[in-house]
Amino acid sequence: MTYIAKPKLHHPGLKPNKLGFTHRDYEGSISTLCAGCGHDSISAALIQAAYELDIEPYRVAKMSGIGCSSKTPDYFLGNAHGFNAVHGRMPSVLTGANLANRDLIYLGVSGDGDSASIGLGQFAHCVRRGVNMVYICENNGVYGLTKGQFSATADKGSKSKAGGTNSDNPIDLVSLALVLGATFVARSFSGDKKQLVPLLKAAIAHQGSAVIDVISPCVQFNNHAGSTKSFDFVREHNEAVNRIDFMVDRAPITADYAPGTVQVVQQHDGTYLKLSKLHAEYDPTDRARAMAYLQERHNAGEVVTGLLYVEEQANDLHANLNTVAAPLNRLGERTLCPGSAKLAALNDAYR
Amino acid sequence: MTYIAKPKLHHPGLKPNKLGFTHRDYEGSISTLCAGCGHDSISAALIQAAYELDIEPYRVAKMSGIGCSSKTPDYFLGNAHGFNAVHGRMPSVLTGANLANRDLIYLGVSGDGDSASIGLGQFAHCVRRGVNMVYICENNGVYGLTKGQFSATADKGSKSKAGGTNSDNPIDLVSLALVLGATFVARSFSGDKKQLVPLLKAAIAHQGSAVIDVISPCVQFNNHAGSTKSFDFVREHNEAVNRIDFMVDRAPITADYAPGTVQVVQQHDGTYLKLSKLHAEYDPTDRARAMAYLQERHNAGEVVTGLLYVEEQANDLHANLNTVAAPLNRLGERTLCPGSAKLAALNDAYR
Amino acid sequence: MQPIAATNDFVVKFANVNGSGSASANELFARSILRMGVPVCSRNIFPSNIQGLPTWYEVRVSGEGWLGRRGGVDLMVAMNPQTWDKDLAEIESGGYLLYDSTKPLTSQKLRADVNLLGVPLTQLSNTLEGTIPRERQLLKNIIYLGAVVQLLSMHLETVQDLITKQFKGKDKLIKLNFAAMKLGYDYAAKTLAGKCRLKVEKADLVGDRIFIQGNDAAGLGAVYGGATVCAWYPITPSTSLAEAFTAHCKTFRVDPVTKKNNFAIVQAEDEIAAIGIVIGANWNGARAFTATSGPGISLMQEFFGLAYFAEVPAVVFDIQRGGPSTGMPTRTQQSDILLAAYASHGDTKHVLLLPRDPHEAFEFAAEAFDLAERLQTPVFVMLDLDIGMNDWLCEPLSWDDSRKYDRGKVMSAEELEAGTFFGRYTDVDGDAIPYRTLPATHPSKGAYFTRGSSRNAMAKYSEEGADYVYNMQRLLRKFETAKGLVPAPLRRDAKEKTRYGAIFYGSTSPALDEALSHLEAQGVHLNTLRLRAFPFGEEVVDFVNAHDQVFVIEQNRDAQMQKLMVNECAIDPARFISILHYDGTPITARFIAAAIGERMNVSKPKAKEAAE
Amino acid sequence: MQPIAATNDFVVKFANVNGSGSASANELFARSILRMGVPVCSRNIFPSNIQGLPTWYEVRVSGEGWLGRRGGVDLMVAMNPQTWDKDLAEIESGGYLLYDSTKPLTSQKLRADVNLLGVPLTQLSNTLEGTIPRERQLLKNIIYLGAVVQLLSMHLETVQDLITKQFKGKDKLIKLNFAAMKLGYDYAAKTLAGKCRLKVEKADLVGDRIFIQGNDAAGLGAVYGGATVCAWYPITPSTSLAEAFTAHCKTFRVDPVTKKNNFAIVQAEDEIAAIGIVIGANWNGARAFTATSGPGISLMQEFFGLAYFAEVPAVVFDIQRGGPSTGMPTRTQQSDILLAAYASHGDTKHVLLLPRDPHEAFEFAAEAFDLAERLQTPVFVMLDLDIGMNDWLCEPLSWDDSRKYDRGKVMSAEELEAGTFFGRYTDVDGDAIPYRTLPATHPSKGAYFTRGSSRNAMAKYSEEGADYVYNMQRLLRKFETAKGLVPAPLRRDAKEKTRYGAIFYGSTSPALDEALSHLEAQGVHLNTLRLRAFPFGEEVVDFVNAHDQVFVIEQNRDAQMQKLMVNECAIDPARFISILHYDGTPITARFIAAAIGERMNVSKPKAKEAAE
Ligand SMILES: Cc1ncc(C[n+]2csc(CCOP(=O)(O)OP(=O)(O)O)c2C)c(N)n1
Ligand SMILES: Cc1ncc(C[n+]2csc(CCOP(=O)(O)OP(=O)(O)O)c2C)c(N)n1
Ligand code: SF4
Ligand code: SF4
Ligand SMILES: [Mg+2]
Ligand SMILES: [Mg+2]
Repeated sequence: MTYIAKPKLHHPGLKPNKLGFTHRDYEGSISTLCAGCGHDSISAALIQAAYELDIEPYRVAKMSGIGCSSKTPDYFLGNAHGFNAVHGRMPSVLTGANLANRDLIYLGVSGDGDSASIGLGQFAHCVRRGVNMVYICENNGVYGLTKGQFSATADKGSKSKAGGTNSDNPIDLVSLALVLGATFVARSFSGDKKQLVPLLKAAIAHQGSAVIDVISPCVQFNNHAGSTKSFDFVREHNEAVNRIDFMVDRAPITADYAPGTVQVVQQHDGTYLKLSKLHAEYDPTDRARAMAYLQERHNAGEVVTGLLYVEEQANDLHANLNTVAAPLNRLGERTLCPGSAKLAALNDAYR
Repeated sequence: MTYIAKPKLHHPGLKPNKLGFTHRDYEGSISTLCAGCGHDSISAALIQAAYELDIEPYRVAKMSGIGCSSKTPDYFLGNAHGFNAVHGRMPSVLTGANLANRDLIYLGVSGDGDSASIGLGQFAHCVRRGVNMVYICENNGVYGLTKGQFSATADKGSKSKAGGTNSDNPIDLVSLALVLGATFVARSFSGDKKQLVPLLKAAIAHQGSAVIDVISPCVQFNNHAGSTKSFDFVREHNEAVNRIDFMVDRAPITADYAPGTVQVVQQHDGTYLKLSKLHAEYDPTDRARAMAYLQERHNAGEVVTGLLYVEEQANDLHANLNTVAAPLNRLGERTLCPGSAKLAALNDAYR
Repeated sequence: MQPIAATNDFVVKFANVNGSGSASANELFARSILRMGVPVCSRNIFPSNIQGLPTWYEVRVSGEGWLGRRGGVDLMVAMNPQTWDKDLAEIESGGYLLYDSTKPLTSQKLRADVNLLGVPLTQLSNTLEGTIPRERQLLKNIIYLGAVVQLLSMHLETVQDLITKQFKGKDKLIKLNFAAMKLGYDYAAKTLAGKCRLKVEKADLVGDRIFIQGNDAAGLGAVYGGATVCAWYPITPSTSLAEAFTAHCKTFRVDPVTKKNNFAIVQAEDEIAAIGIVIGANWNGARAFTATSGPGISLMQEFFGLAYFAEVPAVVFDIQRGGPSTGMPTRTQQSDILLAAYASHGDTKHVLLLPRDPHEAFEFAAEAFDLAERLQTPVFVMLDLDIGMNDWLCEPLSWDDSRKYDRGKVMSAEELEAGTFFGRYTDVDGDAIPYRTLPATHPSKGAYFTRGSSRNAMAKYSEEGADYVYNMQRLLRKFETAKGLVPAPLRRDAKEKTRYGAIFYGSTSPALDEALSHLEAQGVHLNTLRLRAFPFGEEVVDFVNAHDQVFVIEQNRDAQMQKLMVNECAIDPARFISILHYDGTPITARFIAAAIGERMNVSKPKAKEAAE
Repeated sequence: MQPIAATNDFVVKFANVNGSGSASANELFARSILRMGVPVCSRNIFPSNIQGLPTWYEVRVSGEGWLGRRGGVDLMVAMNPQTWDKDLAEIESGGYLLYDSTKPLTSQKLRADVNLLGVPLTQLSNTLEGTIPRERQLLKNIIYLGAVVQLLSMHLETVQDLITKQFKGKDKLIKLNFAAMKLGYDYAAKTLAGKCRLKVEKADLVGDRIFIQGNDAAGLGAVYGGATVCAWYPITPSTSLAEAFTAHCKTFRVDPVTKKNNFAIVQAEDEIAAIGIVIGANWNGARAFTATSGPGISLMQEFFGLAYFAEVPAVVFDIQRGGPSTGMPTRTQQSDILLAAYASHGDTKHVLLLPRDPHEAFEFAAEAFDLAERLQTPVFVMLDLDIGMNDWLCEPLSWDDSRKYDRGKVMSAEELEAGTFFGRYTDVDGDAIPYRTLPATHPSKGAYFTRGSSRNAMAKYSEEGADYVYNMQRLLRKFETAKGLVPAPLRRDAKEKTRYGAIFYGSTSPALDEALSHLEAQGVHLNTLRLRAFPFGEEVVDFVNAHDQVFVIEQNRDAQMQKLMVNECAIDPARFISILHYDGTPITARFIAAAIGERMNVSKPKAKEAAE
């Protein structure tokens, strides 16, 4: 039995979406994060994206690790199950959940410590397997919940609030995702909802490993001068390569745009993304050049954002494993248990 | 007290190096690997490189994880200490050893399972910290010691001996090392000693994280048709971008070479590498383009080998930590213990 | 010195070099004897290496049906020069040594009380036409097999039948093997006639029993138990369990129409990811498991604590090997008991199942999934290398088609829709087992947040001491409930009344059965209790109270199971006497009988094997 | 209802919101009382969160010098509306509640037996000129401090001195704080005169004791102990230990001339890497350590087994918190005892040190490095959040300059050159501790291969059962040697002869001391044994044998230390009675006295706190 969720009664003011849900139906419990924390803006963007995509709120599984960022799944989509796993291990738990039921939308929410420090190995392997998910790293360059130590994404030379300087090379999750074969790779900024929401929508529509690195300043421990993850720094150095204008089910007519200003990408699920190019030469379907470009711009001190790479015909782990269409968690005893007769025959083979 | 190792008496036939050691002084116990295993050729190349560099055999620390490849440190430099740690964790053990005594040469020997599967996180973080070492991955695309399952470096579509096909994206340790800021990155082939020995020598001379991915076929489980790690496949698809002709202490005169055919690189320790370019356009000092190039050639089915990237002025972890010149394991009590007087003063601060 | 004369009661050991292809020939030998209706047990002793190191295959022929290792060797087939001395030393006085006599014995050690059986294997193999060296190398194994078959007066046909079956279709190979067999057989008949007094005599003592490895049976049990997700990382001796599951899934779980898989198997990047996948899948309602060994159990610790505290089902097969650390990867031990029972930091307790052989491995494997879902907690199936990777003669596998999976307390959409109360960590039924919901069950009811941090009965985050204590005490009560659900220990009383008891578990069982009969023969009577699971029910306490002294026989150094009994049943340790065998080889009847006999002052030579 | 009247013997609790800057004001309060010569103990109860959740600071003023939590509150400073009800409920009958009376109390619960002390904090703070809202928010804390200082008749000057010291140089800040203080002080003097009968009276009861956190002391101990390498991964409550080590190194370990560091600190990517670095550094002859908590101990399991089996020194500080899993990250517990003692798969045993307070934390920290190198094995210093993250009043730290580090059995180049026998795993001295060499000691002698797999006494790889058993039995004997080296348990006998004993350890100590005196007052006498390390020496067995019943007081659910004693000393569990407190708050004297009293049938109300 499947349901179409029944929207609750709402203040007339709230505008319902196609399924009749209002924004409020996508909210969760009240955030316990610091006032002004970038992570809360990302939660808001997720709520917005889910609302605009007319997703049934409960058909989402919210997975996370440990950290301030990993607490956020409690603060959106209150009607969806959530799993706050152990530190750095969300990717494996998400993979398992996804294997058990391929029909849900999997949102993996993590932090830079959770993903790039302790969780780097799991992040990498989850991505290279093409698990169908949206992996969101709420990247503030520090361990917020443990009070502001550098994480592995902190830039070399970046200053800590305590005054220390980071001397290790930073781990750029976006470059990593590209090297590992992620089929949807983007970077955004918690302070730029106009860019973030469409990216999240496109990522959710993407049927494969979608990785979004969202710079999300920690107002408590990493929003000072000398930090490369502060609101000011990111605003000043943000270089968007493109902007997703809309996502539709039919190929949009692009004739009326100046050549080289628009790019249309069709995703596996059939939807089309219309991208306005902000950097004429940037092509988000060329993995090799994307990697080189990111490296160059990073050296130039820029924070490159936008849809950095998308593979039009992505495959996910279930395709590779050739699993049945029905969710494995719904298969009944009759499908699963070969029964006594087969066993009797099998015994002979062992005699 | 420091020694100059006393060479043993040898058959007149064996030619001694500058320190008076013969090839035999760099050997270890007899290999227990399969006849024809690529790993044994790498051990031989290491012995050759150490002999040619006139290294004091005992001033090396041989670190490894678990696997056939990780067994090999037992088979070379018998007068050096070795540490066969646990699976995938050699990088951290090597880092600790290096912190304790910066004066030794650290050889990290690992396998593709050890480095790219279970050990990916440690590999990545060890490299990004710039630990001064030579990290050698003896890459055969399978778990040899556990009888031939695919490892994380197995190419997508590659066939297993049992007939299975790998469906995950491969992890390319070379691209990864580049993304992570390794300051010396190379790839070679166990079957090409002429290329491998000079690379190992240059890597040992390099004062930072040197990563060498050596394709090393597993004759037992991954040397069949359909494997992209077989001797035949690598021989056919090997594309060397350059060749290290020699390493000297003074800048070599390159005037007499056709322009664009030779490149000279000076390393931190002062040594110069003379590279013959095999691909005129390839520049091993440009990280961004190296990444793009590798990606493109890999898509074209090539196995790119040679010195892929080198940073002329590399820094190592000790430089970043500003540690004293003397090895920490030699510091005496007088340097380490502040003593009772200081403690008495300190007590006051807690009253 | 009298040559040993024995019929259907002796031990043959093959000493080979690994990678030389001896395995199939040796197994052929064992199976042939079974075909002759005589019980055998076989054990493969192999190195942690792929080629060139020593490997042994030990076959015990026992008309009486003893399936444990006996200890000692009556006929040694010494094909490995490296281990000649060691192999020679192991032979019983009056025993036999078969060797390659192509070159005369010169430097080799010899023993006056050991009878030499020389067969010029190399020379004979060279007479095989149209073969290349590598083939001849392999066929040498078949040649010595032929000789052994003759020396033990076995049926040549039986062996030939098996060869024909094995190489079905490959006629050239069959002919070649037959030829090789015959070379050895004829040579022995001609030149060694009457030299060997060991004999296999046709009998009918095997019945419908099967010859199977524990990992194979357990993998099959997981298929029957309804596992759909398997995540694993290769490690000896557990690898073959995941591989068996894969093979059986390909046979039984591929949709005949769509050719799609009703299962998902992921070779994870390591053990931490493997257990993470298993927990994620179970959380989402699929039966999922992993198989590993000691090092994996160590790495999975943090996740075990999460599953225990957040109450997520999980099934873990621990094929125990010699620890600590990398230890002895290809040797057997029962030394992960305490780490599994108390896995992870903080106060935890976990369910362990203790199968005695492949038959029980199959049953407990299937059972484990019911228990994990019923109790919403990890369940460990504690196998070891001996059961897992050796072929055991055991009862055929059986399945009751009327049996239904117990999916535990999972709330349906209908129940939620009907407004049935749902509080994730509330003890509604008084058995301390709460109800759970699966993701996306109902649009607006039943969603909750799973976490490893403290929470109240309604699964809301809480740092209140009282909320924390409520859950911790409920978890204790849940463990009490588990006592009534896990397989109970089995008691067997001696013929005569006795004040002495023995407790044992797992792969120790066959050796113990035999040791008991030896002891009985010497007038030593013991009642026994075979543990089959942790937590322990009242039976354990009752058994101990019913005896003055209880021997606890284990294959580890620190008497881990005994400690667990003392801890959990508040038993006075003074009641126990530990009998510990932990050198990595399977425990033997001789060792047990000697160790117990000694302590009961029965004069009997102490067994060679290492122990405390 | 009589208002509570007490001098130098009461409990004040501040209920705040975290991130509101109350910490420094509250600590100022505690230190001021110490300055007045009156002992205090303080405990910080904070959430696993950065801003906006409840946090408490509890200060016990005790002229008698009791340093454990007492339980109950006499004066509650209720600054957090979220927790008003809970806070109100905690107040003793006749106790006091100080609150912000700017707005009249309307909806709030009240209690007839609790005396209200209203201070219009917000209103008063608004009168502070030239301040921005955020500053006024912070200064509110100083205002209530001023009021409390007046109500408890404390010396205003003492507090002012501390403020001056704290803000040295920042005159504007000092003036502002003085002004705020005065606002609260004067308001209380004017409107609440005589309302509060709690009093702090100058005394001379503190002596030369210091007020310090265990993690700070342990970090300093590591510096004195000669640690040069620290690898760690942030986790509450251990983070401040690594941070303290860093700070002290910057003070004491930077070369005055070259400005280079005589230390190396790496914030690793996770706990597995941290312990790997520690093992690598120790293997190479540097004293190295890590600091972590439960989850880290779980993740490090595999490496602990390697260090145990390969015999590599390592020092691990486990600052225990509420488990299992993520559990209660900001609460205290003693629940990693079993996991640490038997860490890793296979048969293992590890050395544990059990400091009672920051003073011992300093001593044992330094001691741990000697033990680790002497025994060539991991040594765990088992702290907990209560000791680690709270300021404790304890004896000043001291160091004997004549003391020399014990670097253990390390062979020198000279010895090797002289041809002294070296066999890495050979028991030369009969104490089962082998000799080791450091890498690059000698050009041609003493090199060996370190591995976690089985080997013989000469460190050569071996799969021989006998070689394996030799090392495993030697490891057991080495653990026997350890018994003579670790800090012995301390016995203290009651005034009167008694058949009852009590065993305890770590942070339970101060509460237990107090409980004993309560019980004594009721005629209940107990001899006590304070454990300071594992393995246990004979003292434990002797102590238990000397009593009919022994209470074991622990801060965990499963009586982990009691299990360890039963296991390792073969003691009949019936001799023990466990007193368990595990709701995450530090155990109190009231709880212990009540729990023991109850079992000894002394009529006494059972304490509120959760326990078994
Ligand atoms: C195994 C383990 N180690 C350490 C911790 C402590 N810890 C909690 S959150 C965290 C880091 C969080 O950083 P990040 O992922 O960047 O999240 P943020 O708080 O910055 O959003 C750490 C180290 C833990 N919970 N578990
Ligand atoms: C924690 C742990 N998991 C699994 C194993 C089993 N194991 C031993 S070697 C190995 C893989 C080795 O592969 P690789 O590193 O590629 O080395 P190779 O043998 O191919 O040279 C595995 C999985 C182990 N020893 N430890
Ligand atoms: S500490 Fe930083 S990351 Fe955590 S909630 Fe506060 S602002 Fe956000
Ligand atoms: S199995 Fe493969 S990797 Fe291992 S030794 Fe043999 S050939 Fe080499
Ligand atoms: Mg962060
Ligand atoms: Mg490999």
